[in-house]
Amino acid sequence: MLAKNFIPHRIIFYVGIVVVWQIISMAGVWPDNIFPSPYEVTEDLVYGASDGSLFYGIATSMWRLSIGLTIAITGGVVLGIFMARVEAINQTVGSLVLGLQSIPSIAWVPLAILWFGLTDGGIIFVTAIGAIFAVTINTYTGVKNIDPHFIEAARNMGAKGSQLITAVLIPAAFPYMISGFKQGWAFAWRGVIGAELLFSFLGLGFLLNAGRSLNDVSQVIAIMLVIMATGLVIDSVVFKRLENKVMSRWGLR
Amino acid sequence: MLAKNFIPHRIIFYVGIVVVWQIISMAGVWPDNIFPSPYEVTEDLVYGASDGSLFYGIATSMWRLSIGLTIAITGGVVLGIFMARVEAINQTVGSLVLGLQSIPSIAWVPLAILWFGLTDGGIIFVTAIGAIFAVTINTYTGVKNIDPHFIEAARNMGAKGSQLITAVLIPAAFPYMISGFKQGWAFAWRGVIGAELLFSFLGLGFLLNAGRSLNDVSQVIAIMLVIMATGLVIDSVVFKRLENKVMSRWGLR
Amino acid sequence: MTKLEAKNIVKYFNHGSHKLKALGGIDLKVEAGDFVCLVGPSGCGKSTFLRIIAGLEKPDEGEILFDGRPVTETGPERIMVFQEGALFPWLKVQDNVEFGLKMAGIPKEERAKISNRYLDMMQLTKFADSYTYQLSTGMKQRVAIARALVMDPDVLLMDEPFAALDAQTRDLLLVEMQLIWEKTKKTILFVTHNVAEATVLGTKVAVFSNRPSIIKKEVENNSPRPRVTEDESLLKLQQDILAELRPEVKKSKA
Amino acid sequence: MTKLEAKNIVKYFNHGSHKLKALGGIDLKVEAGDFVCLVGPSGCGKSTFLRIIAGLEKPDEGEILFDGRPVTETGPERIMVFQEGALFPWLKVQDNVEFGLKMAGIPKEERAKISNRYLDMMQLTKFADSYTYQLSTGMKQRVAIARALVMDPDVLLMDEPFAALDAQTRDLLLVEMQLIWEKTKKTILFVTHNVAEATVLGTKVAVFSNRPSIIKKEVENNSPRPRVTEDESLLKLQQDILAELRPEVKKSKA
Amino acid sequence: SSSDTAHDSKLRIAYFPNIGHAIPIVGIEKGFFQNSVGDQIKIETRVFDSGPQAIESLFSNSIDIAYVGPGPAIIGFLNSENHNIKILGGAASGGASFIVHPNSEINSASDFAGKKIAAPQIGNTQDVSLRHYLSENGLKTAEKGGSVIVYNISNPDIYTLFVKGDIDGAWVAEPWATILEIELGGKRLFHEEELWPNKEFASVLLIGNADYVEKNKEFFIPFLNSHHSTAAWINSNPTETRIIFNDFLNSHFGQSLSDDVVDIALSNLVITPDPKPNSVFSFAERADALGYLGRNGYDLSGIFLYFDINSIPEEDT
Ligand SMILES: Nc1ncnc2c1ncn2[C@@H]1O[C@H](COP(=O)(O)OP(=O)(O)OP(=O)(O)O)[C@@H](O)[C@H]1O
Ligand SMILES: Nc1ncnc2c1ncn2[C@@H]1O[C@H](COP(=O)(O)OP(=O)(O)OP(=O)(O)O)[C@@H](O)[C@H]1O
Ligand SMILES: [Mg+2]
Ligand SMILES: [Mg+2]
Repeated sequence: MLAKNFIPHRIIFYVGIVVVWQIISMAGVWPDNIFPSPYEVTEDLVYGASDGSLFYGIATSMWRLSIGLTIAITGGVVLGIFMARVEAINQTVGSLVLGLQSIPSIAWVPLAILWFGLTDGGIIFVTAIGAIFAVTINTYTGVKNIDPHFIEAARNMGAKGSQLITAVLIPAAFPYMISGFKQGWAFAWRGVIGAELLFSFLGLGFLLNAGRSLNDVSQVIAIMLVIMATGLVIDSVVFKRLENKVMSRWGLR
Repeated sequence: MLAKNFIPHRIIFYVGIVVVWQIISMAGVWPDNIFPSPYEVTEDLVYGASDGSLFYGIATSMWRLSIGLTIAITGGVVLGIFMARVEAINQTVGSLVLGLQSIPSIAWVPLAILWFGLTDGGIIFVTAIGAIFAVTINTYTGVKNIDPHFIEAARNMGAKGSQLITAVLIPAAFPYMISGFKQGWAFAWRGVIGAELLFSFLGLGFLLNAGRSLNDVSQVIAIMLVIMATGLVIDSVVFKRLENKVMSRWGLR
Repeated sequence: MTKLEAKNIVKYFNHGSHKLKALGGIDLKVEAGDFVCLVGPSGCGKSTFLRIIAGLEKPDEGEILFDGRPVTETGPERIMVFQEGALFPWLKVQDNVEFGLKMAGIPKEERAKISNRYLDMMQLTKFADSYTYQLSTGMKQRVAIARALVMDPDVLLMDEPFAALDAQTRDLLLVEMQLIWEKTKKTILFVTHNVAEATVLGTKVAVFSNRPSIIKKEVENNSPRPRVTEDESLLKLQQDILAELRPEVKKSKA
Repeated sequence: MTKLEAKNIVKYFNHGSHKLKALGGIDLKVEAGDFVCLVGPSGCGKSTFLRIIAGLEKPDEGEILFDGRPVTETGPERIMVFQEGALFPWLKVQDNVEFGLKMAGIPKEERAKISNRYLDMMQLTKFADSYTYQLSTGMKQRVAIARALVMDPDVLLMDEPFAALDAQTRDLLLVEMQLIWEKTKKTILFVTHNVAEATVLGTKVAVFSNRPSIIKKEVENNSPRPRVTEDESLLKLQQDILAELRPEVKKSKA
Repeated sequence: SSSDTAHDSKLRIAYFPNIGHAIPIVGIEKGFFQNSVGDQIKIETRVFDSGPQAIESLFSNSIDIAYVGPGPAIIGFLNSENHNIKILGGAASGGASFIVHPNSEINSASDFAGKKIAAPQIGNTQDVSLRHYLSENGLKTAEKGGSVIVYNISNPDIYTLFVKGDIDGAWVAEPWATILEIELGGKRLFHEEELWPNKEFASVLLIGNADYVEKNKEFFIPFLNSHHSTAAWINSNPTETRIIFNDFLNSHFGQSLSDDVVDIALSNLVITPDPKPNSVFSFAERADALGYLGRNGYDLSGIFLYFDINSIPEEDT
């Protein structure tokens, strides 16, 4: 089957949303100052784009994101594999990770400020800790769900230790891991924005907070749209491709 | 293989952490106000337990969690299945969900207040929207990764529409979905706490916020420990069991 | 009455950069009540052909007519026994066998009655409550056969169902299959790589050529039943079929 | 010299509430260079026995001695061809075949040289770059055989490797197997449900009883090689073996 | 913490983007502060919007001095190592009001029963004042079994709730009080200073790391001097102050407030370097009565660190 083109569907869908939004805002259920129209939001976007602050914000956030996410993915994969293969680690370190992950990013912010000061380090800490869990648990599930025959065959043919991990566990668990990366990325992105919002320290999160501080709802929604759009672009440029590649290799598409 | 008992490992591990923590805090690397000792934290816990505020907080948060999580799981499973099976939905609603999920919970709070006011409804909204993504994407991945032979065999034997979903897609994707539930639960738990923190409206998140507002780090850490512990208990009582059951049924353990 | 008709079925597959022509134009007519055995070299496209009849795969050219109507979808009147089992790991053996009945909305007690009969026939009664990972390969194959038989379809599409069975179990099942077929007069398409098996079962044996495969020869087989593997009367037929097959395998080796 | 010795191997499996005794005390001595074929009813424990020798499963009683030392782990000197393929779906056919060589650290060019030889032997050269889901069942089985052969192990454990192959391909491979064995004097344990195959290949055929299984009989086979399926001289042996097997299958039916 | 001493040639100042913080805003924007410390000292600024964050930053040595309300100032002092965070001066007095919703039917304290009232976060200046006021008037909050529901929620969220009519009143600082009044038709029931002796209370204080300022007197005293003169400048140039404030908002957030709002807000508070020590002490008593200062009592001795801005520093309580 050839990939069908869904761009028209998407366009209709999103245009539909904007139209409904405009209708609601014109109906005047809520006053303009708390429920702006699409037009006002677009105005804010154009303004932010023309003075460059939007692009600078995106770049700053992306930079922090990439470091935080790298840490989260590396740590999450290693931890996930060890948790799946060594029950003692699962029961000790693994349980601690699960516990740590119940804690919302906002709750980390005070400690991050105390421990790292008002630095990028603090923001990256909050980002990484927000994302590592999704990677860990997906890697763990992936490795746990590997068809035992694969592992047996590999062991039988002499794969051991790190060879077993790189040549079998990681590729066999890869469909799950991608799902972990996708989520890790989304949570890291949230984490960056959330941390910037609370640290009030450049980036898209800062712009969001600025809008909020001045009660400029249309600015808030404009930045939320930018956050979403950036998220979607990354998702489709990086992760969808990775996913399609792996799926077709496994004969699942 | 019989399940080995890992309780001693756990005890040693956690006692070890407390001991190291106490040693660091006695070594005085950081002052007490940014790195309190386990003793101070325990004091705060005992105090919170003895005046009942801790238990009341846990109960309130759990109640909100259960509603938010139910919504997230139901919605996430339905959405995940449709995204995996109907590419047009994946490309439209699915992409919107992905986008929405890039937005940190904090950013939802103003809108939640606008739409729901300062009610439990607002907190539940933030909770559900924080968790639905993990469920959706894991269900999606699970359904996408179902061995196509299962679906073919089922269709061949006359399974159609909702039958196909309940009799094949859901059970076949269940190992992934459990991982989604686990994550959904963890993110819902985060969501509740985060929302309570911002709504400042009873619950553990409120207690955490009170600690932060008064710059009382040992109170903050005490509440974080309670959040973690509650998370761990739920995880091992509910989700570990579910997981073990499914895994052994699939012959993966 | 013609039950099934394959008209010039062509099927391509992508292998990286190049296209592989698997089926080169299969023509086959199957009358109601026929028991057609398909033989051919490994990888020639027998499974693909059955999958197309089942409606699981679309041909690139040609069409399948079922009772005169073109096949576009799967249907419970054409039930397949998959070469690689495809049992559901989340169901117990008995529930696997009853799956199709449950889909058809048949009540529990009746399902149990039907499935017990076939579990017994397949010597699996003791394992009714086991999960599939607890079975040996041959046992799984027997579950897959039972799962198809309970459906009592118009057309049975069986893809090497006896491949993992020991000779004795297979002999028992060869007898059972003939009984079932005679009793119900089902239309059966049966892929096998065992020529003796093909001559024991079939009213007709269709020999596939090598890729891109066509049906090279159809051999009628009217020997009296019940037949068994050792029947001397089948020997001549087997020799004929093997003679047709041998050059095909050589070609595929080349 | 005794290469392998199984001493009173007993194995239980849990099936829900009840325990199933699969192996009831297997004793078997395999000399270096022996080619032992194992036959027995479906589900009697042949695969389980091979898995225990490979070190993939622990017996509940008894032990396996390899060159006099007890087996506790898997090792590249005992390579298994799994009954259900277990090919790696993320690797191309050629990479699947080379997997063990890569694990052993053999350089790329040398790997390619070795694997090409076996791909050719298995008639898979054209599919070297395909993924496993693009193969037919019989082709997968051939990949699995090639993957084991390239490892050139001391002991080859083959679990119904030819089950999904058509008669002709199988005949070709029966010749190849005998050649390989004669040239390398490997020790081979070969599970099959095809008695003719067992008599063509084996220096010895071991007949398993029904569950809880023991080795009921060992038949020596010194007919001259190369042997082919049609050899009249093997007929008597086959009759003997079938005579041993028949009551076992009956029992398992009861 | 590894770079404790590396910043000695820097002065890192934190403040909020509120009109009550006019001194640092004007001092920075007009260059008064930079002029006072000279070229050798680099001034770095951080704009926050919550007291706890400012205190955390002081604790983690990310900033040196901060402009905050009395609540965070007291909590910072009590929780800091060796009570090292001290009040160094004042920045504003007054400037909070109780605004009621037009439909709320609140005309006096006696109408509060059963109403929903909002204040910013727990322990913040307005929160303490609100809760104190309620208990003065014999009212209990819902969590203590009373009838008044107090929401602790951020100023922008108070705005939203006010629009929706979900709250009956809010105790907020400037400029929020004026925004609610002018933009949303809220009624200013009273100015908080009316409840204080002499109608004055510290609402913004200058706090800082005592070790740091002691060590860096040579430029800190000139800075403090400038802090005082900036206050005087603001009081004599209110219009220009409004322009500077709005420019600051614009450059920082890309948005500004209406001139009216800023003018009224500014006129509702007093910009003064006097920390009004008595109001700080009674504030601490009120916070303590609410249980905000810990379970073991509190001791504010040494919270004020005064410098003679003409030269020699001295200590006082
Ligand atoms: N999904 C697929 N993608 C690519 N190629 C495929 C696919 N399925 C089958 N093929 C190719 O089509 C050809 C026929 O395959 P098929 O499984 O029908 O053979 P078969 O006759 O059933 O063989 P066997 O006896 O070994 O089971 C093979 O060459 C195989 O490589
Ligand atoms: N993992 C398992 N859990 C439970 N029971 C098992 C398991 N593996 C095998 N068995 C049981 O052990 C018995 C022997 O199985 P095994 O696969 O060894 O049979 P086999 O002789 O190889 O059969 P076949 O010829 O059908 O492949 C069977 O009854 C099977 O149900
Ligand atoms: Mg096939
Ligand atoms: Mg077996």
